[in-house]
Amino acid sequence: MALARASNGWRTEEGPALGPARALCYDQRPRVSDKEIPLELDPVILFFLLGLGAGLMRAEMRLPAAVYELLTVILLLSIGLKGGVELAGADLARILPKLGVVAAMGIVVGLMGFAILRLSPRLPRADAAAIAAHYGSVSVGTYAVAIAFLDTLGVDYEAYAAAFVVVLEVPAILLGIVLVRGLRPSVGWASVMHEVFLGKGVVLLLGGLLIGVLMGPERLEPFEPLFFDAFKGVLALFLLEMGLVAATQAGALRRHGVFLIGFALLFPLLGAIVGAVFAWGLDLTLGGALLLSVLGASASYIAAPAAMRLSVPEANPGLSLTASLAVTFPFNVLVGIPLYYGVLSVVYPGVGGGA
Amino acid sequence: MALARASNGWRTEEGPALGPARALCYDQRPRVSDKEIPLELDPVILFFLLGLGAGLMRAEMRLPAAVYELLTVILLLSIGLKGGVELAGADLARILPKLGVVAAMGIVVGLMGFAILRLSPRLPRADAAAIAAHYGSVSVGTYAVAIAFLDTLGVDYEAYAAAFVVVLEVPAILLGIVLVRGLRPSVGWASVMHEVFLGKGVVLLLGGLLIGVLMGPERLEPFEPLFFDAFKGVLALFLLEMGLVAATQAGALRRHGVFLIGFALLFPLLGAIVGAVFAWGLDLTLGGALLLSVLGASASYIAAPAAMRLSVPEANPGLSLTASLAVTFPFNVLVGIPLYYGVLSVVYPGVGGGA
Amino acid sequence: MALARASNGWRTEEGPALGPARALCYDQRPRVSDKEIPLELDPVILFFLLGLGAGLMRAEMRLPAAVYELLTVILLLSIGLKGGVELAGADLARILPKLGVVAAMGIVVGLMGFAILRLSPRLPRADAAAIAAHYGSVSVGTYAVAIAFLDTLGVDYEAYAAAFVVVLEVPAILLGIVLVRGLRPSVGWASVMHEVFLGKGVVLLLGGLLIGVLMGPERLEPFEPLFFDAFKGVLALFLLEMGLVAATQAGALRRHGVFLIGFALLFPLLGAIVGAVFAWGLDLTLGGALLLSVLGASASYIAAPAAMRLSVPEANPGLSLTASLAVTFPFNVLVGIPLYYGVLSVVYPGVGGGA
Amino acid sequence: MKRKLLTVITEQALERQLVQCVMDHGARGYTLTEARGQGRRGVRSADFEQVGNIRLEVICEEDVARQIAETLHKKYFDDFAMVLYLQDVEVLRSEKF
Amino acid sequence: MKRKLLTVITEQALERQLVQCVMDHGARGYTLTEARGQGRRGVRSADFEQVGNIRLEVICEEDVARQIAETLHKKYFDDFAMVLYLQDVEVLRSEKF
Amino acid sequence: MKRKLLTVITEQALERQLVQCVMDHGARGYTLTEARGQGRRGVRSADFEQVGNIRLEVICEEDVARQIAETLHKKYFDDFAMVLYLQDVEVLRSEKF
Ligand SMILES: Nc1ncnc2c1ncn2[C@@H]1O[C@H](COP(=O)(O)O)[C@@H](O)[C@H]1O
Ligand SMILES: Nc1ncnc2c1ncn2[C@@H]1O[C@H](COP(=O)(O)O)[C@@H](O)[C@H]1O
Ligand SMILES: Nc1ncnc2c1ncn2[C@@H]1O[C@H](COP(=O)(O)O)[C@@H](O)[C@H]1O
Ligand code: NA
Ligand code: NA
Ligand code: NA
Repeated sequence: MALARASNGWRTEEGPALGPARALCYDQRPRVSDKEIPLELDPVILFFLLGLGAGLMRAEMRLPAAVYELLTVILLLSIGLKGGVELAGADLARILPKLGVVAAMGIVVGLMGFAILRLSPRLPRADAAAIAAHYGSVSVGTYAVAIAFLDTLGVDYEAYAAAFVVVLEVPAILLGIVLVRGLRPSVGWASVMHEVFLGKGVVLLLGGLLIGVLMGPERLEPFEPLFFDAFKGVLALFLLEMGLVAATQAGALRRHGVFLIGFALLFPLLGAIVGAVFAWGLDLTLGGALLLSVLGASASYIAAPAAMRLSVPEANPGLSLTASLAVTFPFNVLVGIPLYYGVLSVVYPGVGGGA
Repeated sequence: MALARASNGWRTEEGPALGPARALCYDQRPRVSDKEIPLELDPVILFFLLGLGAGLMRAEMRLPAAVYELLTVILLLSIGLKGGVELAGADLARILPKLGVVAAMGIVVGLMGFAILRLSPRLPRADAAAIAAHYGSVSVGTYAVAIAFLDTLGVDYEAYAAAFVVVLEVPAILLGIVLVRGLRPSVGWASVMHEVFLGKGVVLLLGGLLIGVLMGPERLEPFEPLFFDAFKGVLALFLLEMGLVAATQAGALRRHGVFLIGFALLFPLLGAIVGAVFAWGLDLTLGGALLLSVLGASASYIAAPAAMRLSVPEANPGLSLTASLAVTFPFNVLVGIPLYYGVLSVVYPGVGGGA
Repeated sequence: MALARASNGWRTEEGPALGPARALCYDQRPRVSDKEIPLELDPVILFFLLGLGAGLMRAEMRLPAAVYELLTVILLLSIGLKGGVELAGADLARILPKLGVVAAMGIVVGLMGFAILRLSPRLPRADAAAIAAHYGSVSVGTYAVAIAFLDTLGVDYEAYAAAFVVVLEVPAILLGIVLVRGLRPSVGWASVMHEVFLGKGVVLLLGGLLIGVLMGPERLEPFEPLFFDAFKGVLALFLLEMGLVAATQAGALRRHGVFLIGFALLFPLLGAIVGAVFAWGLDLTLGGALLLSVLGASASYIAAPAAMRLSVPEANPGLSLTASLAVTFPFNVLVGIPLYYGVLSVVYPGVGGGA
Repeated sequence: MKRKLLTVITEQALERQLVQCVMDHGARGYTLTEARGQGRRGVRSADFEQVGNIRLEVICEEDVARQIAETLHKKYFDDFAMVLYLQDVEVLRSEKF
Repeated sequence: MKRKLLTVITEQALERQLVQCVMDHGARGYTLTEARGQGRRGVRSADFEQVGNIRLEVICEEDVARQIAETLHKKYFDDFAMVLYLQDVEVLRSEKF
Repeated sequence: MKRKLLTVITEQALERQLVQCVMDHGARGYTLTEARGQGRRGVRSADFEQVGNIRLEVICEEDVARQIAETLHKKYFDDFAMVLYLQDVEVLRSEKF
């Protein structure tokens, strides 16, 4: 793969452009040998568990909303900038069609979710569509954990993976709206489009990508201490907060019944398989396949809730947010990511993936 | 001491496991020669003075509560993680009994405080107990300044000192409640225990310790930029805020009279002596003895106020908070820490301590 | 110039006191050759544009006020500390008179602004004075971008430039008050002085300068990761927020008419020329001349609005804030700084400046 | 002078629509504060942006207040967490409201 | 329909107890905002968590409001910074309160 | 017992003056919350400190409330964004207000 990157350094295949000084700063990460099966937890996960435990025990601890905002902004910019930096100098003509395919994957995952949810006779159509929109869209937090996971293992992935997040965020949300409202939403397409495309996820990821592409790695070096070196620390704080938030949603789980919990636990497996199949079709590396699987498995908890709330207000926001935040996010982060990687590392090369 | 650590590096006695690259990053701190008497101020203190001065002059400057929360969370996690990383691979069987002794020290300091405060005929029993609880418990901010002080000097201390903070936080608070309510608090022990053990101090310090122990230094390396490298900067901002807060409490000083101010200035000396005696009994290094002295001298302003407010509400929270925040914290940070160190460095080796 | 500094390192002319380890960390910045005309955008500008674009499109993105406060505090302290560190060991007797001259420059720029604004028959005297106060005072955010600009180019500037910001902040505000109230302001000079000298700009810049001078570069090393290494990242987040804020003010532009917009676009050019003339008179380096020009061109949006609101309340705060935030700040940051530098680098050496 | 104070407590997500509705009905201003709480639709905390509340106050003439209340009721009560109530207030400068 | 609005301003530390008390007396909901202020027990600023206030509003039937006020008064007035007051409000959907 | 509740919504910049004025007129306390909003002087958002509002509440005797309102009106209405209104409230401990 011409665009594969060494995930524990900045070198591209064009060679170690940044020289030995940089290598010194980045090559310190432990690399697992290719034999080891790395199913142990990534350290960042422990911060999530800490937050979750504290929340469930009702510890006297809150991270104020302003802190959550700051951490989210830094994470989104970091992921965007990192992706953009890697993209700088890449062959956009080859990448854009792939991004189109990935966007279509969002629709596929969303439709599968909707079909399955419609099997429940008691779940109104609007709720099925709203939940499907959440699961067809993606979670940036989960993606960040997957990146941290790959970096810890020293596994490479496609330079442009951050762009996957951008193109997957929106399509399933539009799908969810169309499934309820048809092609003429009551609030008008202009307002829907505004809501969907101008959420902070798309704006900051896309903004970061653009800045990264325009400036390239060398000019962005002064920004590394905050946006790249501190990435794992910021992610740790973010996951601590997510644990606390997930704990507050856990109470709602009992109310929502077994079907929803079952869906929130099992649908990610299906989403991961779809992601892997698309990765195989797109000829991604093993690392890229993991990322696309994780994106397929993950459910939105920022963009989708905001958009569905206004466009499909009759859907109960508690259902989708609880499923996404209190079940699927913890599941993916604790079990899913290592599981998908374990399976992929055995199966994917076998079918000729990542060759 | 098998567990003594080089405080300006990560090397344990097992040898420089992390190699020359790390040493390069950590060994740049200036070391004072052993002859120098380092009574000059640590730079972080100046940030406290800046905040205090700005507050006293009523400058138009506030750090919002959300910022204070963020800084506190980072400090607590940093201290916990650092302690945990050092503890990884240590002989827990030898350490746990020592921690039990340190916990008992909290009771001793608390009882001494209570006995002295009861000498004042006008101070109600509930207030005496509440203030004693604050002084038997500890201040993480003061501990952080003491660590910064030792790091600046390049003085070693026990790997597990962060655990001292955890085990000292709670006992004196329980003591304070028992002194007023007896063994059957009106709100019930379950609620008291929840309040006391699930404050953010215990949760984040303990959580950080556990994560540090479980992961060890190598796997936590990606977290260093935020939690370790930025430590002093975060501490500086925290102290700036503490200065502003102390200034707002200063107005209350006049109302509370000479006895309280005298107690808040002199009791720390006693607490420091108790700490030093316990350190000597536990055979700690000179650095460890300073830390235990500082913990003995310091007074809680997070955990104790919250717990006493609900468990002993008839105590006037203004008394203990003003003493702790507006007198003892500044005193320890400005005068106490270098003073205790100056005395200890002369006396402690003389009696065979830290040998 | 004895005090000129290598802006992309800590070395003073006394030599590379901090040794090769530090140099390794600082000398990675790309240096443009002296031939290149560096009119391309600094990366930080892109973050401003991102925020401005997002704001103008009404994206669902806000940085809470608490985050803005935190970023402002870090920026002010960083600039102050950096300046102080460079000043440590400098010859204060030679610098203080120069600072007096720079303070006078604030009055000159303010008077020029007032004279021009009084040409408009419809603008009340109070409004003219308030706007003049904003433009005679300075914007720390603009100064930070100018520093980042010089650092990116590797251009040296005077060690004590941060002190320019401090001494320029206040005089024009006092001038503005005197122009309306005469020498006996209705709220009393004590209250005016408090408002003017105890804003967070003066306090934190001056505090940082003092801490830097007192501690010197070596003792402040542990603070570098947060205050210096993360500087550009923090500045990027700050500019993102400033973009969002500027966008909210943009709506007010239409109401305020062409004269105000014209003033806000053209007066900076005059201010920059005044700055350059003063720089030439003070025999500053090219870098110092750029900084003084930028300060002359920039308009306050923190200190001046707060002070004028209370001392000259009849002035419409919307006029000056909109001009300063929505026109002059973007103009200086996007166009002004490279423009002033481009002109200065041709003209300034020609007239014997910076020799 | 007598006016009505209309207070609306609802989901943050509705802020734009709410403001639009209030101004469309001819109110001259409004005030917003952040809030959290509990009601028929469960606990709404401010820690996570999706689930915070806002509290909007409008001082206006009685009929305007009733019209706003009516419209909000019709448009949003079925699908959104929302509480609203009316009070009498005395204002100094009636021309502002 | 007429209901009572009970407003309580007190120390942040009491939040859990307050909510418990309100719901125990049969109120159907409440709204919380962060506040600061000054009273008999001195200045309470929000900058430092120990010393901030909360402001709680409950809309409910008059007797419920009076009972809550009574209970809070008995339990907390002696030891805590607390102010409470009652107002008349008109609500649209009386079954919610 | 009956008292008056005076609510003032104005610019953050006035906080000190407002508190001073309230206490000078003999009120025993006040409560402050952060707010934003819109009125005659345009939109005032809380994102940028210069342009946020505060919302001040004072419970006091009627004549004190009217005097405070009068003073604020005279001193600040011309030059500052400001809205104020009065309501009747019932308090439990009248000696506190
Ligand atoms: N009885 C009540 N008193 C005061 N506030 C209420 C009450 N019921 C609901 N609220 C507030 O209104 C919001 C929406 O209420 P609901 O539509 O009942 O979920 C809640 O989150 C509370 O903040
Ligand atoms: N007269 C008053 N008007 C409005 N709020 C008050 C008044 N007195 C007290 N408060 C608020 O109630 C809190 C507790 O009051 P206190 O118990 O008097 O200390 C204060 O911190 C203020 O926020
Ligand atoms: N009719 C109104 N109802 C509620 N709040 C208002 C109203 N008019 C103005 N306000 C608030 O009072 C502030 C100042 O108003 P003004 O002086 O009209 O600009 C505004 O920013 C709003 O927060
Ligand atoms: Na998905
Ligand atoms: Na102690
Ligand atoms: Na200027």
